[in-house]
Parts: sequence; C-alpha cells; structure tokens
Amino acid sequence: MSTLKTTLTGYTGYRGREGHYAFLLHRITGLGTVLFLVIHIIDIALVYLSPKGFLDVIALYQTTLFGIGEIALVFCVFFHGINGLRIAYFDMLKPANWSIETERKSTRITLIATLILWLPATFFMARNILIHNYGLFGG
Amino acid sequence: MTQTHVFDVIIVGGGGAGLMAALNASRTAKTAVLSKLYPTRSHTGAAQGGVGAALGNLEEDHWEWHAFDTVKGSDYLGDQDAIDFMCQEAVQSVYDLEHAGLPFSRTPDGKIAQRPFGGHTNNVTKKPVRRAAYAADRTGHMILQTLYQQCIRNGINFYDEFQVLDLLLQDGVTAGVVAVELATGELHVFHAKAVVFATGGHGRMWDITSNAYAYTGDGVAVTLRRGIPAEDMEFFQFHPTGIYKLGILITEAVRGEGGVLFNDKGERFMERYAPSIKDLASRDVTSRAIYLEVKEGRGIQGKNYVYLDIRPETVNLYAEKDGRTNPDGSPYRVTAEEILAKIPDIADFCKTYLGVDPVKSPMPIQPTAHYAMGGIPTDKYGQVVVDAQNTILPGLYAAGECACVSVHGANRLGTNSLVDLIVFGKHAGLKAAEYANGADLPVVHGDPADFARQQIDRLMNGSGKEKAANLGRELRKVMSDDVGVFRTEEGLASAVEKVKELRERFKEVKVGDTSKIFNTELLNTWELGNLFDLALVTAVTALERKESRGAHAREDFPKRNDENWLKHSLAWMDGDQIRLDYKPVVITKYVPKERVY
Amino acid sequence: MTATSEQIRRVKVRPNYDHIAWKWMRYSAVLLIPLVWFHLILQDVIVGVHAMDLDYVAQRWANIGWRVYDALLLGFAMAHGMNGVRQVANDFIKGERARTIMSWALFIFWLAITAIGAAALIGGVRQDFPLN
Amino acid sequence: MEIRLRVFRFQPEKDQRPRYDVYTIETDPTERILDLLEHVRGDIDGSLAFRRSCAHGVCGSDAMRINGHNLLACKVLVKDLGTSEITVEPLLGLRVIKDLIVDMGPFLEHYKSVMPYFINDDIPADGKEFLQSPEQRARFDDTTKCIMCAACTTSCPSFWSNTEYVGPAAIVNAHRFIFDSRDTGAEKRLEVLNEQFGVWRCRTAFNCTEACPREIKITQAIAEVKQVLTSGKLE
Repeated sequence: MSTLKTTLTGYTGYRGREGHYAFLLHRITGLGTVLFLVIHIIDIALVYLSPKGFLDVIALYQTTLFGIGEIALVFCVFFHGINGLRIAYFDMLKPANWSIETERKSTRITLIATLILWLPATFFMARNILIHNYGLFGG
Repeated sequence: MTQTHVFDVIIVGGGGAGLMAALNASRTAKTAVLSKLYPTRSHTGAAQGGVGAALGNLEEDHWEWHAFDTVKGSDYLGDQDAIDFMCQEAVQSVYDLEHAGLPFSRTPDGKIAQRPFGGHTNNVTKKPVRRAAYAADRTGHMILQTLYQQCIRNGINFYDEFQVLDLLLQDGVTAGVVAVELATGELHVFHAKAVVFATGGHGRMWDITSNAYAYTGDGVAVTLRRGIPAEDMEFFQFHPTGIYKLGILITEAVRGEGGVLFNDKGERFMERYAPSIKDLASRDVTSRAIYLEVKEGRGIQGKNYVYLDIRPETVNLYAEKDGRTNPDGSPYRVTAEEILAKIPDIADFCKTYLGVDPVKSPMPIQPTAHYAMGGIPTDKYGQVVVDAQNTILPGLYAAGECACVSVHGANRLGTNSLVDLIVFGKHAGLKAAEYANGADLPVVHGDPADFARQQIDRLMNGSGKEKAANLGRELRKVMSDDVGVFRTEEGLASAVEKVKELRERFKEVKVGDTSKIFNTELLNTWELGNLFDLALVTAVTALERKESRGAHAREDFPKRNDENWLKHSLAWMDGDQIRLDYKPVVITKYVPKERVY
Repeated sequence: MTATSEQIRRVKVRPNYDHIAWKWMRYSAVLLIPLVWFHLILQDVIVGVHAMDLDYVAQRWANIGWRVYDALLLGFAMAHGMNGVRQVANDFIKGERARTIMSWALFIFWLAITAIGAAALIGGVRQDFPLN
Repeated sequence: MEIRLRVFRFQPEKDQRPRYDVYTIETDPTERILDLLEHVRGDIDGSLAFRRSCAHGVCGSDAMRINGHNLLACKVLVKDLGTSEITVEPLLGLRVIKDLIVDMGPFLEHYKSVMPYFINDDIPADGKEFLQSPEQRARFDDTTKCIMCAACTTSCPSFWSNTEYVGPAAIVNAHRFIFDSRDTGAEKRLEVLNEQFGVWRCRTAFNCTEACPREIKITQAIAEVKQVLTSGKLE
C-alpha cells in the first residue's frame, strides 16, 4: 500500500514544526489511551464476571513493567486533554488568533503544562512502585 | 504516434491575453487552450502595480487623457487609432473583470481604488493622475486567477504542459498548430480554423531580467519561421527598478506611492532628468537616467546600482517638498504600515532576496529587461497582418506581449501591459470565433507534424560539440553589453555578428537527455533556439534604426528623427538573412512633438 | 447591489455526520477532561494500583455517586475514543465500502465493550466469591 | 562555499525505483536552490527534470521538499538552510512522474470541486463595479494570495494518508469566495466542504500554514470555514 508508505514517510520524515509533532503526539496518546480504556473496562468488568480473574489482573498491573506503562498512560491522558483543549479553543472559538506564532507557542505551553501535571504524578507513582515492588523507603 | 485534435479556435498560451481570448471565443466556438505551463503559472501573474483605465474613481480623468499619455509614452510610434480604441475599451474591460470577481482594492466608498503610475497624467495640470486600478501589488496575479477561474466555470478545454512547436498554414490560410505533450513527448496535431497566439515576451535573452524562465518568445519565433514578419523588435523596455543582480521587478507603484530614487551622493537625480514629474517619469527616461548616473560614477559605492527609497520619512519629506496632496486636499503623508499594506509582496521580495526591510532601508536597484513592445504585427482586432500594406492572414490572431498592435510604440507606459491583454485578448478571441464560425476547416496536405519533428530531431542528433547552457550565457552577455539600455553602431554591428556566430554554433548542440517523458532539456534547448532567432532580429533592427526613440536609445543618434524614422519596422527571417521593410505609423489627432516630463 | 452595509449573511447547509462527530469530540472532551483527570489522579496516583482489590471496588461502588461517575466515564470516554479510532482508520482505509464495514465493526465493538462495562456497573462485585 | 546537493531521481523509462544523485557544487550562500538545480541541469546532467518559471515566488511551479519540508526552490537561499547538506525531493502525496515533477491532476481536481470562481451574474444596473467596502475586501484578502503551488496540500498528514481529502489549497480557494461579500455561491461551496472529505479532515497539524510560500494563514482559513458551518453565519 503506497499511501501507507507515503503516510509513514510523512509522519516520520517530514520536517514539520510544533504543530506537526503535536498532531502526531495527539494521535499516539489518543490511541494509547483508548487501548488502555478498552482493557480497563474489561478488567473492571471482571469484578462481576470473574472476580478471580480480576485479582490476577491486578497482580499483573502491580508489576514494574505495568507500572511504567501506567506512568505513560498518565502522560497520554494529560497531553491529549490539554492539546485537545488547545485545538478546540482556536478551532472552534478563536480562529482569528490562529497564527504560526500562536501555534508554536501554544504547543510549547501545552507540553509544559503536561509536564507540570505529569512529573509530580510520576514521582508518586514511581515511589509506589519502589515501595511495593522493591521495599524501598521502608516499604 | 501523432494524435490529432480538431477545434474551431486554438489559443496558444494560458496567460492573461490567452485566457481572455479563450473566455470570449468559447462563447460561440469550440475552443481549446494550449499552454506550456499550467495557466496560473503564466507571467501575467507577476504583474504588480495596476491596470490603467480612466474610471475617474478618485479624481477627474478621461480616456482621451489616457490615450494621449500612451501616445506620448510611445514616443509617437504607437498607432493612434489602436491606442484610442484600447483606452476607450479599457474602462469597460476593467468593469468586466470586476464583474468576473476580480478583488480590486477599494476606495472608502466601495469603488475600485486607483493609484498614480509613471507617465499617467492629468492632461491639464500635467500632474500625476490616479488611473491604475489595482489589487494591492498583485494585480496581475488577480487578473490571471480571475480569468482562469472563469475558464473553469465555463468548462474550457485546457491542454496544460503542451509546447507548441509549429504553426500550420495551408495555401496562405491558418490550419492549426503542432505541439508536443511534455508528459509523454508525443506530438499532437491540432487542426483549427483560427489560431490565437498569446505566448508572451522574450526578455530571457538579457542577463538582468524581470522575466520568467518561460519567456522565450516562442510565438514570435514560430511565426517568423513560417514567413510572418516581426514588428518593431528593436524596442524592448528596460524597467528602471529591478532588484540588484536578480532583476526581480519592483513595481513602479513604489514610486507612485512616493518612493524616491537616489544616487551615491544622496541626490534625487530624477529632478535633473524630468523636472516636473520627477521619479514618475516614464520607464525609458528613468532607466536611462539610472544608467547615466552609474556611468558617471554616481552609482552606490561606484557600483552599477542606485537606491529606491520608500522609507516613510523619505516619502513624507519629498511629498512635502513637492506639495503632494490627497484627493481631499490634505497633505500627503504615509506611515510604514500603510506602505507595507500597499506593497506587501515587494516587501517580501526584498526581505527574501536582499535581507532588506524596505520601510527601514533603501532598496538597491538597477534597470532590468522587462517588456517587448515589438512582436507579431496585428491590427486592433488582433488579426495578424503580414506586410507593410497590412494584409490580413486569414485565421491567425495574436494578443498580449507577443503581439505588436502597436499601442506601446517605442515605450510602454506602466499598467498598459495589462490594459493591452484584457482589451486585445478579448477582441482577438471574439474575432477568432467570428472568423471560425464562417470558415471551413482547411485540409492540410502532407504530414502536418513534419517540420516540428525536424526541429526536434536536429536538437537530439547534433554533434554535441557545443553546450546549450554556455551558448545561452554568451547570448545574454552580448545582448546585455551591446543591445541594452544604450546602443551604438559599433556595439550593435558586433552584436549582430556575434549572434550569427552563436546561431551557427547552436547547430552543434545535442540534447543529452534521450527520454520522452518530461524531457525538459529538449524543451529548454528549443526555447533557446527561439531566443537566438529573436536576438538576431532585435540586433539587426536596432542597428538599422538610426535615431533614439523611446526604449531604443542610440548614443550616436541621440535625437528622435521623425522625418526618417516615424515608421514601424518589419523583419522577416530567412535563415541567417533578415529582410526589413517599414510601414507608416497611424497618426490621427496627436501631432508628434518633443517628449518632456 | 450595494453591499457596503454590514449585514450578516446566513447560510444553510445540510447536517453531516462528520460535522456532528467533530462537534462531539469537542463537547465530550469538555466533560471528559475533569472526569478522567480526577479519576486518574485518584486511582493511579493517590490510591495507587497496589491498594487495589475487590474490597476497594466494592466499597467504592457502594456509593451510588461513584457508580454514576463511572457510568459517565464509561459512556463518554468510550464513545469519544471509538470515534477517534474511526477517524484515524478513515485516514487509512480506501473506498466507501471498506469504510462502512469498518464503521459498523467499530460500532459493534463499542456496543459490546460498553455492555460489558455496564453489566459490571449494574451487577457490582460478585458477592458469592469467597473474599478470603 | 561547497555544498552537497542530494537530489531525488526517478526516470520512469529507465529506473525501477527511485535513487538519489549527489552533486558537489561550489556556490555562493546567496544563491537560490533553484539556481543550483538550473546549474545541475545546464552544466552537469541535462536529464534532471523539474518545473520552474518566474523564479521569484509568484508562479508556484517549483514547490518541492527541501531538507524535509515543502518550499519553493526559488524562494529559499542556500544560507537560509544553514547547512551545506541539501536534499531535494518531490512533493509528497502526489505521484512522481519524473525526478522532481509530480502529477498535479488530483490536486487540480480538488481545486475545481469547490467551485473556485466568482458567482454573481446580477451585474449592477449602472454597469459599473459591485460596491464593496475596504473592510469587506480585507475580509478575504489573505486567501486571494494563493498561487496553487500545492506546498500546503502535500504537507498535510490527512492528504498523505487519503488523497480523497479536498486539501488545504482547495479550502483556501473556497474561503476566498465564501467570504467575498459580492459572491452568491457560498452555500454550494460549503456543501462540498461539509462532506466527509471536506474541512472535517483537517487535524490542525499546521504544516500547511508553515509551508505556504505566500504566508497565507491556511489553518485559520479552514477554521473559519468550520466556524461558518457550525454557526451558519457569515460575518
């Protein structure tokens, strides 16, 4: 499929500016979130369908690998949300403010805001992993 | 395989004149447009300043004033019947364009805005008049886009990226054209009752030029090879303000808005050359003034350029000195924002190519090859005439820069190129359709594509001893050195010899690319051949004309000579030989007198 | 044809599914952002996955407020997400037929997952399971 | 300065797949990329095919990918790129016919689909111009600048993955008429742009606006069309 090749060449090879990478990140974080969402609905449903299965899944979630995945998930949700607000604000409410400068600036602000929310969250989640999985901090 | 098509009217060229002709011809005749570029890429799109028409939207104006200015601008070589026709028709043509959607800039009361332009005056007060209807500094772009849009609306047949190589004539009657489709390299024969050439100019034979790469005089060269003369080829306009070294045009509108020319000493030197109209003198006068300043060592830092200054402080200072006023009588003053709003594209060119912000520093400029006054001889309906008696060649039409009506005479006024193409494009299209509807399709004897094929074969099978790119460079050098703003007997004579020699060497060129699909090397080489032919005609006619008139300035004959030279030249090409003849200028009510600005 | 007065011109265009979907993504996002963020901060950061067990879920769902909260999450997040997937897939799938099949497949998938989630929300933690 | 010019080459009559040719060229930092290509074609390899005409950014012939993003070869100087390694490739998303020449057909079809022409046959009774205030004229000034070079459309991720998307250039040209107070065809154009391959495919990646050599605020123009479709009001 040549358009698939074109698309991937464009996604990865085109030297866009902030907006290009914001678009890609929005897509990736969105798909990541929805993938987790589907799994999450099923795992929670296990409390009704198969409580034993639920406990197995929780045990799996408590491993370090899934812990890192969880940290990534939190990033996805924060970025996707803030970037979505950014797009909706300009696209729906203030098209006239949408210049190259505001695009670049607003994308950077989005990333910074995401980090401001995500880094403290990461700290607590990483701390939880270290306490429970590695017995650190007197765990 | 040669494909064959049949139409009533074929338009060669998709620029302003071609599309205008197509729109008008297609109303009653089966019409197709052949263009070597996508039509929106034609050079009409580069025209900046405006289209002259005596609408009188901002102050009193009359088409008769426009006509007189044009006659005077032409140094009395323009045919006055055609000029009257053009200036009268211009008004309706501008309204037609507006009705077709052209987004003109507007006056506060919603009418089409107009600005002053070089050589356009109030005939009573002799002051510049606001006559150029404009759309920011991209009037040509808007005209081209608007016409193309309307062509789409009307479902006109386009053959994009088809290069016309030959004109078919059968027993002295137009029978069609032969073209090569660039995407396949195949030849196509287009049988038609009427053909309109609208192929533009040939400014690519000079080094410093405002012209597009595509401007290689294809239409004039094709018709010359078919025995049709070229008229007034010695007259080629050098625009005074091209970006230094690149030649990219800086519109006259910059001076219309108050821009001033300065030499190295900081003098406003145009005061010496055109005391009353100063920086807005016509183009030939201004170009020569710059040339002379440079020659006398007053170019910036002794180099071959001067400054064009549109900084608001400069504009306001000289507007005050000149006592320039707004239409309401208040003193004329500008701000940097107002300037940038009126010339956004120019500001962009300066920043891109010179790293100069025109409202903060002056722009380095030099004269640049700009516009062919000469071309395929026609009457005011675009009908091609083939001798001094104005005998019409049935079915053949020309309009726009490739045609010589002649309304521009020895020097074209700013804005009149766009006026020319909307008026004569329209009438050529109408006349062509009218003719086609009353004519039979001529039967062509023999292989119609034969001559076109020969031309290609010659380029593909040369000895390869010469490289086309080198010959092109040599041509541009000799034309710039000896057939430029100022000319001498000696220089022109040597230019004629040199061009002849280059044409001989051109026969040794071989196109390296053997492919058929988009063989752009073949195309460029063929185009270069056209430039050689037209360069020879230009040099020979310039050598013969022993006077100075308009754009043709001879150092050895500095005066205009109406007694011997108030006549159009006609040149036929027969191999290396150029045969000349002359025909009288049509003079109606404006008696030639000395031209003072 | 004087058009100098500043009247507002109105236009009427037939509604279009992609337009509705476009609006849906934005309106639902406004609701989703507080819902999801709070949910995420509470469950993943404050409570943490290590404190998660059947008891916790049972306690939480004992409060009807939390059940409504989670029902909103389920409804809006899944619909928002599935439409997002549809838009991405639309970018890559050629042909009207293939797109129709894809849309229906996603719709059925959405119904199935939402139904599973809804079943759990209504049924709650199964009490017949020995907790210890 | 000496630069290494890597050029995408594809000669359909000879090549099965594309290749890159490298030319080492001694040049001035103020030369245009177009000048380099002209030099290659004129003096090194005549078979290199690319389009060009005006050479100063108003005709739109020579849009191409230069060092990974869409530019007009005549509007970018060597020094602007800030490197001596220059890679030139054809526009992405349109079929490559030969070397740097792509098939503009689909692009023009999209352009034509939005009725990119003035519609109002109700000519003023006095035969003169339709009146339009400077403010009304300014409303659509930005989108009149389009030169149809395709730099925007071929930089758009939505267009790469599905060329049925009408694309930024077509929307820009529709915008130019939708917001023209003299025009009467807005609804018909909005009808087209409201379809599944219309404006809703715009994901605001901004590549179009960044790529436009005429500095048209394309994403803004698209958003304005979306706004009209949502509110039903043309200001």
